[in-house]
Amino acid sequence: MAMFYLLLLLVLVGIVSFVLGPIKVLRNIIAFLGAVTAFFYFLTNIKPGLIYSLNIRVYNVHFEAGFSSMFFGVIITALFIIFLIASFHEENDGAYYLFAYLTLTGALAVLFAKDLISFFFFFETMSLFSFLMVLKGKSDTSFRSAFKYLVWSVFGGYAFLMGTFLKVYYTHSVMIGDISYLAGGVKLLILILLLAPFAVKAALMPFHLWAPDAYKDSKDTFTVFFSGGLSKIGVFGYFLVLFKVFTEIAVKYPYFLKAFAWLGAITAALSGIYAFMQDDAKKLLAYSSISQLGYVAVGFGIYTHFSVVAALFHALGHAVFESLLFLVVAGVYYRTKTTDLRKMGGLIKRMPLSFIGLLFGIIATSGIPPTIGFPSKWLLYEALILKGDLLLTSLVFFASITAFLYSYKLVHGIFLGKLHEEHKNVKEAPLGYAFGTVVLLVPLLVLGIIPGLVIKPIDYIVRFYLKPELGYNLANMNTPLGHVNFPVVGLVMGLTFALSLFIYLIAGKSYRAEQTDNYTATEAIDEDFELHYAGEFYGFMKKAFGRPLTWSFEKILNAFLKLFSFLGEVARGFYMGDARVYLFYVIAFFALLAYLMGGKL
Amino acid sequence: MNGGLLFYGSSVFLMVMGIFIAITGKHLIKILLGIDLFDVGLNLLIISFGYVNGGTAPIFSKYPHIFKNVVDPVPQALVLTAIVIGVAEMAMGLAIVMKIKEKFGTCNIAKLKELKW
Amino acid sequence: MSILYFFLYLLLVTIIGLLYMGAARKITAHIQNRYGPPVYQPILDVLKLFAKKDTASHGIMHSLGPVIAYTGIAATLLFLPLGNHTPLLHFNGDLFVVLYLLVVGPLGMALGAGESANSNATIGIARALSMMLGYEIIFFMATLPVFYHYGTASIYRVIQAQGAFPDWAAILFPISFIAGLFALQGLMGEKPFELVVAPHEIASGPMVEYGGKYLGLLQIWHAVGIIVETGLFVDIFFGPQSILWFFAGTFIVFFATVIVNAVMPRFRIEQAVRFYWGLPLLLSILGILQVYIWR
Amino acid sequence: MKLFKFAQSRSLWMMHFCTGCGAVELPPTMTSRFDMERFGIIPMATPRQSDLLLITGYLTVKTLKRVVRAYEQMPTPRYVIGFGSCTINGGMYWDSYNVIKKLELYIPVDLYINGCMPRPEAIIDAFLKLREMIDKGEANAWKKYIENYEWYKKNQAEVFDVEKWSLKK
Amino acid sequence: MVSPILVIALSLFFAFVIPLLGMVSKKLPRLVPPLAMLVNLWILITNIKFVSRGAMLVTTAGLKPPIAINLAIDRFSLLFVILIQLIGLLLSVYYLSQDNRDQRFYMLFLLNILGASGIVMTGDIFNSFVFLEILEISSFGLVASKKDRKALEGGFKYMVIGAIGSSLYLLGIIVLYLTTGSLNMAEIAKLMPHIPESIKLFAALLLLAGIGVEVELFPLNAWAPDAYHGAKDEISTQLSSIISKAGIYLAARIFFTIFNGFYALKIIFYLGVITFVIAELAALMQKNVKRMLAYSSIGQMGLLMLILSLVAKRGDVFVITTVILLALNHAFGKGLLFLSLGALSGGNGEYEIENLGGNGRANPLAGFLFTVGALSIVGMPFFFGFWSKISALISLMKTNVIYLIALVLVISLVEIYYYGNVIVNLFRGEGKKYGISIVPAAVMILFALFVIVFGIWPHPVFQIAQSAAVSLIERTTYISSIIGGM
Repeated sequence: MAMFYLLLLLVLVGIVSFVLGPIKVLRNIIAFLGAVTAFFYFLTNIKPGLIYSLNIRVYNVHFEAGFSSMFFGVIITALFIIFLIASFHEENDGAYYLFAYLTLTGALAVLFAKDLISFFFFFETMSLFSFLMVLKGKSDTSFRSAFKYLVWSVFGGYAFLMGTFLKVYYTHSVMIGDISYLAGGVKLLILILLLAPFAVKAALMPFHLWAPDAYKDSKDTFTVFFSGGLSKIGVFGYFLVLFKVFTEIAVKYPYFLKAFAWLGAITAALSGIYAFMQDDAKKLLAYSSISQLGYVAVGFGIYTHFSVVAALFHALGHAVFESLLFLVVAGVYYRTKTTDLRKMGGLIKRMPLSFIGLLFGIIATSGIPPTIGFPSKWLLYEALILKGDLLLTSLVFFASITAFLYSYKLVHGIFLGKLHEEHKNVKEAPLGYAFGTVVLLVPLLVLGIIPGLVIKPIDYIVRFYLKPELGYNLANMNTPLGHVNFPVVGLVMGLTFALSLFIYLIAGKSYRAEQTDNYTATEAIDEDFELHYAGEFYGFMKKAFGRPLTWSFEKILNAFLKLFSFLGEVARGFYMGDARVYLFYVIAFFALLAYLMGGKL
Repeated sequence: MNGGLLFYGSSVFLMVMGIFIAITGKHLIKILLGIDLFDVGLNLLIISFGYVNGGTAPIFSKYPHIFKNVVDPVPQALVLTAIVIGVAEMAMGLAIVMKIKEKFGTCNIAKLKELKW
Repeated sequence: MSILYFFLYLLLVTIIGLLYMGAARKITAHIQNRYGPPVYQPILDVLKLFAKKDTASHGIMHSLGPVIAYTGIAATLLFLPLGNHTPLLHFNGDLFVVLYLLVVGPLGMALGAGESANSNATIGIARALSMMLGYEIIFFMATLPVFYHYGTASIYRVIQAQGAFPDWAAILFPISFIAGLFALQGLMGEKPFELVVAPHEIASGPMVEYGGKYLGLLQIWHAVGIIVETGLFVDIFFGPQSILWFFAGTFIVFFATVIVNAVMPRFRIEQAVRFYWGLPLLLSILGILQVYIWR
Repeated sequence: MKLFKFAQSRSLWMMHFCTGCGAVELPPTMTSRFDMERFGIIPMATPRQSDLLLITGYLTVKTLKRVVRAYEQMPTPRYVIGFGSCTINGGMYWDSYNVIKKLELYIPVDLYINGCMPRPEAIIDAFLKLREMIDKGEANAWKKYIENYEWYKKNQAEVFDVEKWSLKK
Repeated sequence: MVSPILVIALSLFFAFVIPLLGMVSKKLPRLVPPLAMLVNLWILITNIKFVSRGAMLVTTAGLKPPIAINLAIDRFSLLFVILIQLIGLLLSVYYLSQDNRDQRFYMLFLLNILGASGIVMTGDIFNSFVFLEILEISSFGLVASKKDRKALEGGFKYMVIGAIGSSLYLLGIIVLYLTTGSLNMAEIAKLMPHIPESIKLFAALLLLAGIGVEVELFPLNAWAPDAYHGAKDEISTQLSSIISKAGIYLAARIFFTIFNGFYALKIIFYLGVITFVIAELAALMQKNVKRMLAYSSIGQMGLLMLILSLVAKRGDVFVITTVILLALNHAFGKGLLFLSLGALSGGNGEYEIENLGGNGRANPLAGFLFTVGALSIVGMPFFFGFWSKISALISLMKTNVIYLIALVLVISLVEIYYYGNVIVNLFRGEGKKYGISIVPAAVMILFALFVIVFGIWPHPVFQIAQSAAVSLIERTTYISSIIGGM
């Protein structure tokens, strides 16, 4: 019952905040309290193994809280609270919060759903209401991207439905049960169909076309929840399908898993490259989010205990640092009303806290030791080498190199470089954003230094399906290949930093040079001299990649969609417009039928 | 059922002629007339089904007990209503054609092509 | 006691690094048949730089840039076993820790240079990071077969696993060794790939706004960097060495890169990246295939 | 500290402001024939990194602005060597309207090398002379610039718009 | 017990009273239709309890069934009659707000509703032909009532096809009469096994012609896009919600009760599939929203007929419940779409997507209602359409026609594409504002309420649909309760 009350609570809070729409303050308080109570209710009452089924005469909806749903549920609800706090600064109407709450309800319900039809029902609810949230985006292109997102997620939903019906047809049970005992190729088809919506949600390569636009055009604070939280449903789906629905996949279809891993690696690499080609901060972060989710797909593709723990840990990491980055960019947008890297610059002087947030965010994105990004990347590489496919490891390494490129471009574009005239008196990001940044920084560092805290629950989930091999305790992790003591790595970095700071301090003093006091071959420069080199930051890389950069999956898809419009033309052609022709149709139809049935007459 | 070739032949001929006119007609009223011809042919066909060679109307008050060659009355009743309905159809059709002439200015069906595809 | 041991160790490596740089200038001078400065010249340069009275700084991040750079390289040094001489911490981290710490240096310097709001600096950093797309991949793919062959990711155990001269990794995996050399040239930022600090094109790249003590720190960072990078290469490919033979090995490798540096012109940035995706990539893939077949 | 003084004299990073005809003398001094690098002197790209400024010829109003800006961008202690007679008294352009007659008025100069474009040997001599002066601690012309900063600025103001060109300290 | 025959009698009476009232004052005729509908509904509701088991027989002129024309109403037909009267009532209330109607329009409207409810209630085949004719002629009139070029053209095309279709329907009846000797549906159903196979097929084909026109199957629905496109919005609503529902009832009654669902249904199956595919693809290419909705309506009808034709195969209750659900969803969803489109375009008939841009933002209520209608038709969760679509797919699976599920899903993806395209366009940029008076708004909100309320809690509607489906399945009880005498 607890699950049903939780969902009911969320829906009620949504409706109440819609009704209280105009009274801003009251609505915000109610919305915030609702989210917090939901979070704590979730923690206290939802125990794994809780079963509950609701009979609505037509179908009965089954809920079951597993460990993985607990894990993802906590992440999504926490991110929802951070999103909510930050969104109070934007002026949103009541409907915005209603849709937000209904999206969250859909997401949590998907985590709990036990039978496939209700799974589809809640998945569709989540897609519909997040579509409406994206529709409320800020720019005029948000309509086009919202529409693209809807069509893609409904495509995923329908593939899932098709898979469900195939499954029910062959196994006569609607529950999420094992299908590996089925004979023949049908179980591969069911597997692919069931996996499709989650590949769409977690923006795996061929299905990622909606993600950059949707993340860019939705409201900034919502992107925090959208990319951090909702993509976790995709990851949950991977876990669900690859472990619960198809238990002996490693035995029956190892090549499918290998292809899945390669697809994840290609996603990571290609979206990394697209990321550092973008000039818009949010689009860059969107591609970076897709790239990070590519690693998670690789982790699941390898299908060993190490790699799945690495994938889940990286999913958690992604939730933390991706939402941190989006939150900071949202704060910057709130102050400077632009996300275009070319127009920003030098904001470190005006927004130091945001700079620190973004700095640690990009350190985590590129997986540098003291932060949360490193343990999962480290474990992923260990798993890849243990599995033995070195070419895949190199592709994943290439993808993580692109992480350095686009994260530096982001930090340089926004915070470093010349402070533009109009940003002279920009204040620090407001409290909502600052609070979220600080809150997200804590796990980013703590889990980077002592990953054991989170490895324990993750291992507990994966232990049920794969023989546990990863040796770990609070501080360090070891695999047959190598051993890392994370606190020591952090400590060493701190120590050496202190040392070099000491060297820096004993040397002579330095004076604060003014912005125009810059080496420009001794030319005098004044304020509007464009010193900020952010646009076309890696322009020369376009020449390095050359033509392959112009190929895009979108062109192939559009060519395929042409087929539909051709068929449409043909179908439309029947209705000529002349009554006599219609009459001719009727008579010809009967003549034909009579002829066909002639034998039987 | 033995109305003989004449009736069946002529009604089928009428129906085929009606359809032919309706399909190839240029003028709206010609099409309507084609449809009407089809109806007439149909009615004739129905009547001829109920025809008994040499049979008389089954009125029992005057000849209470003649049962042999009595014509089947039901198709005739049906045809009555069918004819009335045909009239109603034609009335509505011609009303529409009048309005089309008024609005389109022509009765040529080729011009009635505003709604297509 | 180990803290003092750690400072001494770092100082020693810095001085050796500076001597390497002096030797490099001496070698290039003699190649251009002139005498060239005394070998200890870089030490003097560093002392002079630290003696500078006041230097311009463009903000906290600008001044912290070199500090983070030096932190990165110092931390990497600690995790790197020099020959079979075991430093403090190599047990707590393996190849990936070293690889990722190696990146902290350039990233720190990049952050600092970015703050200096000078377009030359930013172009320099853009080149540095794009170059990483080239050499970092080849370096990783070159070292991967070795680690895979010996079935461990910890550098120290790789050193122990390699026997005496005939079964060094360089001999067992010649193709990867050559690819590694190509990568090392880029890693060290030597002439054909010296795009980051191209004095003629972008006025010494990221260092354009750094003077005095910042430049001193960056010089030390570069010095330690030489030892670490060549040391990593030697550890992986040349097996167990005593501390002396280890430094001899690093000098030989360094000598090779300096010679190439003295005579080669400089690539354009896209040429450099494309070069890396050509022959070296092919070699490293062959190296990996070799591991599969041979093992 | 004596060691620092020794280091400062032995490693001078030079930035030559190649105006006038002196610039062509420098390549031979740098390359293998005369090899000034053996004295620890290497050419640097930016004023931030260099401590020695070589003025290799006559200065016009236009170039003086830039010289002053470069000079101010260099970290202290910094030294200036003036090449040729044009920096001493305007040389053969003594009567031209836009050539700077006395470099002394605008930036403090440690050392002059006379000769209408001194040969590399003379330049090497100058460097050795400068090295001695640093060792003996006499080469502190840069302190003069700081002490009577206004005087220099007044002189410069006569020649160019100081407000726009000089760096705000 | 008020005899349902009054429903027909009263409607006729009201229809012909209107001209008299018209002479008294301009305002009065508008009030007549809602009054008529209310009375009819009241009559029908009182009769519900008589239909709990088997069909209820209403004799006319005192004679026993096989001779006289009688009404045979079971739960299945009662459900449809109430649906038709209810939507008729809503539409007539909608017309209250428009005073530029001449009284003849109200007469046609009443005749139309009369025809529809007559078809659904009658137990006699020829009687159904007569009501079918009344229905078609009045709908020609209604379509052409806007008296502009498009409406007249649409009306004419509908008339040509409708006339031929109904004549063929008549021929079919005659063939049935000749072979079974009776005109009463139950009688024919009882004698059906004795009819030779080929005759049965020939009769079914001919009947299919008449019904095909009403139910818009592929070759016969050529008139539909033009009629929907030409007619005024309320008339299109009536076309899609009332007239096609009567067609569905007739198809179910004839092909299931009388023909006991034999292999002829295979033809409807293929026709349904072709209609569904062609209509939806054609809709994809439309620039004019009205015509797009027309094609979408035809597509939905195709899907409905597709599911209906499955009845013959397994004949279990679930498939028929799905048919009823689909019919309800189509009636209310599509009706809502047409009405809100009218409100969005301000009734001046420019339905191009471009110049509709931003209207959704300009008049938010109409925009919201249009979105609700579209989302329900497409089958989004929390809307009634979701349940009908899911049960449609389940029934497809139950009659193990698995590949068809894939086709239906792909086609509904196309559907979402073009509906989404319109919705997104509605809310982009700023459009023209059209005032909307309370009455039409209330009607539309009622439509929307049905879709949303039963979307969230579909239980009651399932209940009714199931019981109606049971009554259709029990063919023998239908026959016995009619022929077996009272």
